[in-house]
Amino acid sequence: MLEIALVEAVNLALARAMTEDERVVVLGEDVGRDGGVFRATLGLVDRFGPQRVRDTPLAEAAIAGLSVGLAAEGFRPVAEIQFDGFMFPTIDQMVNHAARLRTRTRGRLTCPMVLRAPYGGGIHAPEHHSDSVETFFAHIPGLRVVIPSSPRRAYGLLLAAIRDPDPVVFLEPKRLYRLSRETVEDDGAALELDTCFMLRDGGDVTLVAWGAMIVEALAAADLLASEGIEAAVLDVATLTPLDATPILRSVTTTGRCVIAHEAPLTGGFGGEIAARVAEGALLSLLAPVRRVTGYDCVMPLPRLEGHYLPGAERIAAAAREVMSYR
Amino acid sequence: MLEIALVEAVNLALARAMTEDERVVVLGEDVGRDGGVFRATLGLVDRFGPQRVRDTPLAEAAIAGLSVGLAAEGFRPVAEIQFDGFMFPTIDQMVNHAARLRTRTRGRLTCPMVLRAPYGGGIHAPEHHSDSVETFFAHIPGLRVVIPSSPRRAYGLLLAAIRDPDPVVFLEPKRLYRLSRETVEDDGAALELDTCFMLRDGGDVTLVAWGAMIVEALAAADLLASEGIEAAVLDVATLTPLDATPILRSVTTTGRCVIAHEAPLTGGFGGEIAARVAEGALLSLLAPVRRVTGYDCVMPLPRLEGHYLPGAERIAAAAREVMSYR
Amino acid sequence: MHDSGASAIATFSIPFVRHLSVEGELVSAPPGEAAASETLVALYRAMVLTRAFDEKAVALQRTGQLGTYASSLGQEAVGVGLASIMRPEDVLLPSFREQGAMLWRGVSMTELLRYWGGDERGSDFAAARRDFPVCIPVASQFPHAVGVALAMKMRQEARVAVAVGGDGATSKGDFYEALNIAGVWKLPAVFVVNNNQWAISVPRSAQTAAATLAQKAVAAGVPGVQVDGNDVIAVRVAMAEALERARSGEGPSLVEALTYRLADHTTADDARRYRDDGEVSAHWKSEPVARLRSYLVREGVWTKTDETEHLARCRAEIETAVAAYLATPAPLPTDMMDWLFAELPPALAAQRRALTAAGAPHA
Amino acid sequence: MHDSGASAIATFSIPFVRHLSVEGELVSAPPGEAAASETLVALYRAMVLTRAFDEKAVALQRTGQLGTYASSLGQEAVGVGLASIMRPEDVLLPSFREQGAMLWRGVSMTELLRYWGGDERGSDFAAARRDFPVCIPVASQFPHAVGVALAMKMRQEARVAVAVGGDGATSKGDFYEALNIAGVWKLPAVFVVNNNQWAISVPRSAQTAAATLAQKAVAAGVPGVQVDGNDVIAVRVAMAEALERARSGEGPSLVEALTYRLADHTTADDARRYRDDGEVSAHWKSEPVARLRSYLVREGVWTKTDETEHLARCRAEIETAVAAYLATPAPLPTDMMDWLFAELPPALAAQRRALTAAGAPHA
Ligand SMILES: Cc1ncc(C[n+]2csc(CCOP(=O)(O)OP(=O)(O)O)c2C)c(N)n1
Ligand SMILES: Cc1ncc(C[n+]2csc(CCOP(=O)(O)OP(=O)(O)O)c2C)c(N)n1
Ligand SMILES: [Mg+2]
Ligand SMILES: [Mg+2]
Repeated sequence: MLEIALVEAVNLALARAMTEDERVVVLGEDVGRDGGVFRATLGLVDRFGPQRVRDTPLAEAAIAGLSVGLAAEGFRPVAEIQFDGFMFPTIDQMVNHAARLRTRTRGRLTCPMVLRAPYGGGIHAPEHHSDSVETFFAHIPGLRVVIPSSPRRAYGLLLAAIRDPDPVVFLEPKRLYRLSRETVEDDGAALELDTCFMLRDGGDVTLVAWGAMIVEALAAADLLASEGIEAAVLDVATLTPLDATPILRSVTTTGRCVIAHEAPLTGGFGGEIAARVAEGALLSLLAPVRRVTGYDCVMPLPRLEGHYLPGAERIAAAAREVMSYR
Repeated sequence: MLEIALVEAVNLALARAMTEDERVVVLGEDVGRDGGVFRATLGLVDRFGPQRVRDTPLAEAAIAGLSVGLAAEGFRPVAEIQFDGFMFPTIDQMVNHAARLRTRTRGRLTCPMVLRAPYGGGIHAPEHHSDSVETFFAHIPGLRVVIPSSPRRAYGLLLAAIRDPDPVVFLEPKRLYRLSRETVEDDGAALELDTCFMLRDGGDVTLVAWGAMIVEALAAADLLASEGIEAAVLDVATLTPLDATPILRSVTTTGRCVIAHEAPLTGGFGGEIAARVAEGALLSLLAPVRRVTGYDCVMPLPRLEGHYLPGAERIAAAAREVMSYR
Repeated sequence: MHDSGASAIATFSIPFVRHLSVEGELVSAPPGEAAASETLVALYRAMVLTRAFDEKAVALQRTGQLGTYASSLGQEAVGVGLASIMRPEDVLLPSFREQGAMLWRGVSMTELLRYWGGDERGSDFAAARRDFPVCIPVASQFPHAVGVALAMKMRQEARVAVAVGGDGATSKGDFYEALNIAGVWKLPAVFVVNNNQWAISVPRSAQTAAATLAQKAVAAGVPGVQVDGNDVIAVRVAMAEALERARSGEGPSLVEALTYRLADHTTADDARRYRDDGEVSAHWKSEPVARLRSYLVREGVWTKTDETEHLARCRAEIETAVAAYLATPAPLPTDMMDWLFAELPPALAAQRRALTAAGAPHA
Repeated sequence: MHDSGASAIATFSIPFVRHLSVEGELVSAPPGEAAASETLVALYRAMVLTRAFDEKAVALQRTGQLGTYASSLGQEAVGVGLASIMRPEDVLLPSFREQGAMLWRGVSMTELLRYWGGDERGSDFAAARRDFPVCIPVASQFPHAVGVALAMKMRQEARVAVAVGGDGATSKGDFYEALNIAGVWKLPAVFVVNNNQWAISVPRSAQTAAATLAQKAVAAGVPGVQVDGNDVIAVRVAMAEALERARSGEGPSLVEALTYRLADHTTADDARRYRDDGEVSAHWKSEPVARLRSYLVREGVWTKTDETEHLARCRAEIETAVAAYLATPAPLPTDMMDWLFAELPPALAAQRRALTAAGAPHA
């Protein structure tokens, strides 16, 4: 039992996966000697050697593409993209190949790969280092998009992602990498994919979020509780395939839903969740579904970042607002 | 006045734009002598010469990237990507540069470029030639995503896109390229961007769509009319920035909303529209918001394509279903 | 007095390989068994079959029985040549114009027709189970080859990944990124460029200022060779060397096969819009099938009777394959969902049900 | 008897340029005015300023007054050398480590600090209005240079687009796609590689099997040259030739400048994790500032007093710039929306209003 931070939980899961399955190969820019720029792969090259822990040349499209080949030939590549803003060159391979290989060959070739990356804002990083890119991948059928929001979920979900027989994009909220520590048991137990986690129950309003926004949603729930409003907090965790049932169940009880994400509003995954609610729980809704998100603008540089990122206060304000509907 | 098909309207608008503005440059694979694989650029190289109508080497990322440079230096590139499935390598340049150049330099450099591409299914094309990719671009602040659904709108919106001082992704529903003809006046009149078009008024249910789905939505409206259901049909046209007001206005009247798109359901732009409705017109809603979309699977090859694509009948069925709520 | 301060720090040279002249004469004897009669006859048979199959596929498309199709007319020596020297356990990563190679590797004509007829089941090869399917997004197969070759190297297998693309494909970043990584990791891979001089309407000269495509290997620090791609012996010789290098741990190489696309780009194309008939007829003089036949006939190992019999056999095989193709039962709409993931996630069950209920397709 | 059937069809050679030895002696006289004393003194001054600025920026970061910063320590001759021979009307497309070039081009230290301090206004250069801003996504500036150069060519201007990236950048498809297009279109562009031997923790040897990065030009059919990047004269000479080629319509070229990253990758990096101190100290022996100073002192055009005075002047200028930077008023939250489009679309007005109302930032 270890008190560890999220990034250490990632490291622990990687080490566990590499220990239990020889087919697991870690690759990416600076994942070897350097241990990754956030140290997610720290020490792996010493334990598992440079064959299985590979520094790649600087070429994101090829990192994704070669992972497809490696996976098709029976390995389990876990590729790291150094930052969110550099994931875009991987999209072509992820859409056109990784997500389709099983479908295209009717199961003859498959693609059990994981594409990991730190994502999101809040650490005052340079330009192109703070983007929330989950929606781009969440619109690709055949992929899973999984986002942990605590050390324990990082450990359990990453193990599940690596063991999954299909491709997974695993986005790690970099603001949470070292924000807090939690006891994580290195027991090799995976968490379930394709399901939301109810982090807090509450009958007045349903707060839905993922990644770093979970911390804000939980803080908002605390704020609201002090005002007598009981908020449920749901961590979507697996964005796609999306199991909306727990969300709908909660909204059916509360009649009120606030969704929070860092990515810009328009076309963001919050729209999908709001739509599911508008389709599946409309008759229970007592108030409009509210989204608290990044603005529809370019992720600003650090001086304005704080104005861009949704925080607990904005989430709580939206919750109060939906509570005002009777 | 000419009776022309959508692809000819694209050609007409390109020729008009090139005539009236020397800075307009057309480029892409096979846009020159060949006139584009769909003939959208037919004859342009003869009229405007190979300097302004350029066949590029086969490199989509660079086509987008060099367009950024060309635009920053004062030209108005109109780049063609040959098919939807080959747009993915452009996303990096579109997100990280095209959409951001003005923001990044506080207006010192700008990016008045258009990235055109035929998109969507329905013509029994080979693999990777039938994808609906609009949502990937509709989640990029700083870009406009514009989709015409008739020859006249193709002409007017493309002119507007080319004249716009900011980057536009212009997606042409290839199934409509030659589906029907319409009188188009080559008067250089642009249509307004950033607004929906109400194609048919109706007080019972609001059908929202874009691109090739407009044809299906209009056909569904005909079907419904014969059953005594009056459907409004809205063509979103400019997906982003999204002006939801006309949609909300209509839904406020009808209380019922059905959204149709070809792209897969999850993370599709229909979710955004449903979310807007659930946020902005909730209290008027008499029935759940329904989405009629492609399935959450890989766009199938032609033998199954017909089962994948939403058609008028599926849209009408959804409309009937929402009408069943009182 | 001044000087440029410059001295040469590195030099490179690109070899060109040809054994069979345009007239079908052996201009230089190839090493080993590369020109053994039985081998050449087998290659010839495969090239003729490929050509006949292409012809049939185009005819099927013209009569509405097949989707868009990319003939390999004139480039048969590339596909057949490269595949014929691979081992079964090697992996082929083709583009969309390598039916010659795929057929040799054991993909069936029926499978190819299914694929081009718009049916994913066509890529569920009964043989060549580890080969990659047709790859439409140009050059995107090259990074896959890097991964496949890395798998082979990590398992210390004597296998090779062979990826094939066109001249146009060499302009894409994917091609270069992949070759560069294969080079620095010394992977057992061979990158083959079927340089048929055209990428749809864009001629080779408009694709790059490089004098040869083989020299693109220099950027990755790996060997590059240009061969006469209409000389199946040269293709085999260069491939044999590249495969041997790869298999013995010396790393990847690039083989550029100079050939010519005698047909339209695909059945959706009309090449007369952008290139002279004259250019095409000139290239008919150096096409690979007649060239090899001249040689075999001159060598006395192939006769008119052989030709007639073989053509008849090809036609019969093709008809059988076409019949099987046309008799393929319709795929199920639910197949769309059933091959998406190893197991259908419960979240998608409702969509699958909708497909079962949907009835007649829309289009 | 057999032979390989091979003959060389193309040969290439990569020149290496150096004028100033590691000890600061002129080993070969450069052409024209490249070694004129006034020029070299100006270059030296700029290199020293760049180094002093980098040092200050790192100090500001360490004290929480600046964001992550990428020092160019040891690579000053590359940025200063290349910029000093460009014309004002040329366009520079830098990476994130070319402050030497940017400062020479007229970008102010205050602007650079604003940018690295997390403020977009830092890229609204008062001078060098057409130069591109810092480019973080590695190699993505090269395609821009192609577009900029195409614009210049279409307008028949005698201008050149100069894009700079690192050794790591040469592994990206963007780099290659762009160079290839520039080559086939004969565009007025120069691609410069600041080969500082490391891409964060990945050494040059793990980036590519190519013996030189200059030879990557061969893939695009354009000239490539390797220069001693710690010899500012060599950088200028090679750049002069490349710019002249470009300006006279002969097309692009690639200049690889061999240098060394003496500092950490950025202030967020700790290079001792992955490279030997010994390697670093060895490279201190060939660093460009001391080298040029040795030469200038030996030539009698630079004295201890000059040095002292210049350093003092640099420090004063830097302090003024830092003061201006620190005094920069906070940006407005609404700036996020106001620079997105030429005009704010009405659909976004509500979001802008929300920003006005939002009050204190979250983080
Ligand atoms: C990435 C990508 N862009 C565009 C296309 C459309 N396209 C199909 S084949 C082709 C030309 C390919 O030329 P080449 O690589 O020389 O192969 P060939 O067709 O001559 O065999 C193009 C542009 C594609 N399939 N993929
Ligand atoms: C596309 C992309 N991938 C990854 C990164 C993260 N990153 C920043 S600098 C760098 C190394 C760059 O090496 P090089 O090109 O040699 O330039 P240098 O830093 O040495 O100047 C990396 C991997 C990035 N900025 N862009
Ligand atoms: Mg070709
Ligand atoms: Mg470097």
